[in-house]
Amino acid sequence: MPTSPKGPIVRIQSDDFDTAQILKRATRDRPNVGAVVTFTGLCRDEGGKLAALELEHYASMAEAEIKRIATRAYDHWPLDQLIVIHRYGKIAPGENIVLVIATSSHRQAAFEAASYLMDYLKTNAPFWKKEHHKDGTSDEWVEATDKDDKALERWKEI
Amino acid sequence: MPTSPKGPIVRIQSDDFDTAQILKRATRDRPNVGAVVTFTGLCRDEGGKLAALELEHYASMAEAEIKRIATRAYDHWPLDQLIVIHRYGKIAPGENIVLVIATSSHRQAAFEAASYLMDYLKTNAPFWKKEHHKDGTSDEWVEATDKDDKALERWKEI
Amino acid sequence: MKILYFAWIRERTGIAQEEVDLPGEIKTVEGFLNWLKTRGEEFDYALENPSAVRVALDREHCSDFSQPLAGVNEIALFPPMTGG
Amino acid sequence: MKILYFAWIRERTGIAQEEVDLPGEIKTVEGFLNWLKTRGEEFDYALENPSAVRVALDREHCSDFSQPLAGVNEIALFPPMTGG
Repeated sequence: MPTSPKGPIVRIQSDDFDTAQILKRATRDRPNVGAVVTFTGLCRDEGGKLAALELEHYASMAEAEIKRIATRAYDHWPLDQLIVIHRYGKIAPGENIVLVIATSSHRQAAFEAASYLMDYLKTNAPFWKKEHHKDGTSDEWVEATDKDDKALERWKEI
Repeated sequence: MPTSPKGPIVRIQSDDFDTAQILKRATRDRPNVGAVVTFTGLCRDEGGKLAALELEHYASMAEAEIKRIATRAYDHWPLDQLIVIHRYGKIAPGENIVLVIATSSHRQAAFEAASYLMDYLKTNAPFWKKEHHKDGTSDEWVEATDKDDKALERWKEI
Repeated sequence: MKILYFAWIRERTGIAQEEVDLPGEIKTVEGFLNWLKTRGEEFDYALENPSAVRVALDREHCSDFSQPLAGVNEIALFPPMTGG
Repeated sequence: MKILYFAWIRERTGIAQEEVDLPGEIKTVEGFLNWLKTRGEEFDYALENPSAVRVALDREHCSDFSQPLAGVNEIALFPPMTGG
């Protein structure tokens, strides 16, 4: 049996990351893992209008809060690994914003944990997105949506 | 706007595949994709007891059936791409069995489509797994589980 | 009619596929399964637990065994699937 | 008390963080917010829509503004989050 990290891995960074490479590392030599779910959140170009997204964050709380959410997921589902990477700073269209990887011996556990993580990151992780436009119109803060709040209702029991 | 493939991509093959590479190709130059969910199903070693898994399949039906399921998902959720790869033949512990990639501008659509695909593949795709054991005990067909049948109940509306 | 057998149903019948002329009185999947069992003890053994037998007609799942066989070219018999 | 402002609340107050001595009569988050508004029109403007203001106490979300501030070292004010 391979050694399993004790609890989730959380990284908050300004640099872009390579999902493919992280995924490869996460599944190498872990013969007990049957299911791997990844979620990658990418910066959309909003129909070509977006020059860049700027993510402001509350650094010390972001780390604490994501660890709290990830630990709750890790304790609730039978996971082998749970990896969360969230970027801050300036992000160009097509670049990564966030990555969640959940590995488990059960596919539904991996799906649910990754989906739960994303729903909570959207509404509870202290990051704020500002859109910079190509056409020079003024920068705009992205507004939180009701849909994201509603997504949380599924997880009341956890 | 990049050209989008018309409908899902389905591949059934005996060769192993490189999830990381396929993921990279699937997200390259697609600036309207905000969410990418991948599911990778790997061959577990069953606590070191498994020598290999052998997947028998009904080739012509497997292709038709997976295309049917994938097309249903593709038509139901607002997806950009939907890729399904399923292997057959002899598979060693740690190797890939199945890969689903769903990309969308909406994270829940990507999660749900991938999860739906997996639930249907488990119960409706004509593949049968046989376990070959290291200790020489006789080979054994993997039995279908009620849990997999129950997982389908979530998708009645689709 | 082309008949295909998979997994342990194939192992029990001892054949992967065959071409058979169905007796004219066989009209439905159920009638076909009942006839098949009379063909020898290997077939009877393969089908001994009806709840473990799945049927596909021309590569589509058939969940209603009263379905008629008219127009069908290929019947496949197999246990519950374990793909994915 | 260390106070932090983020996103458009930061832009409206014009400061990212400050160290303030809270008047002794301020016991709760609600009392703190009411006092903050009186510090100038930039603060009043930043907090003009109470339903858009989120509060964290020592890096934990606070959803009940009647919560006491005793023992708290850091208050952060920000709009609804848009991470992920």
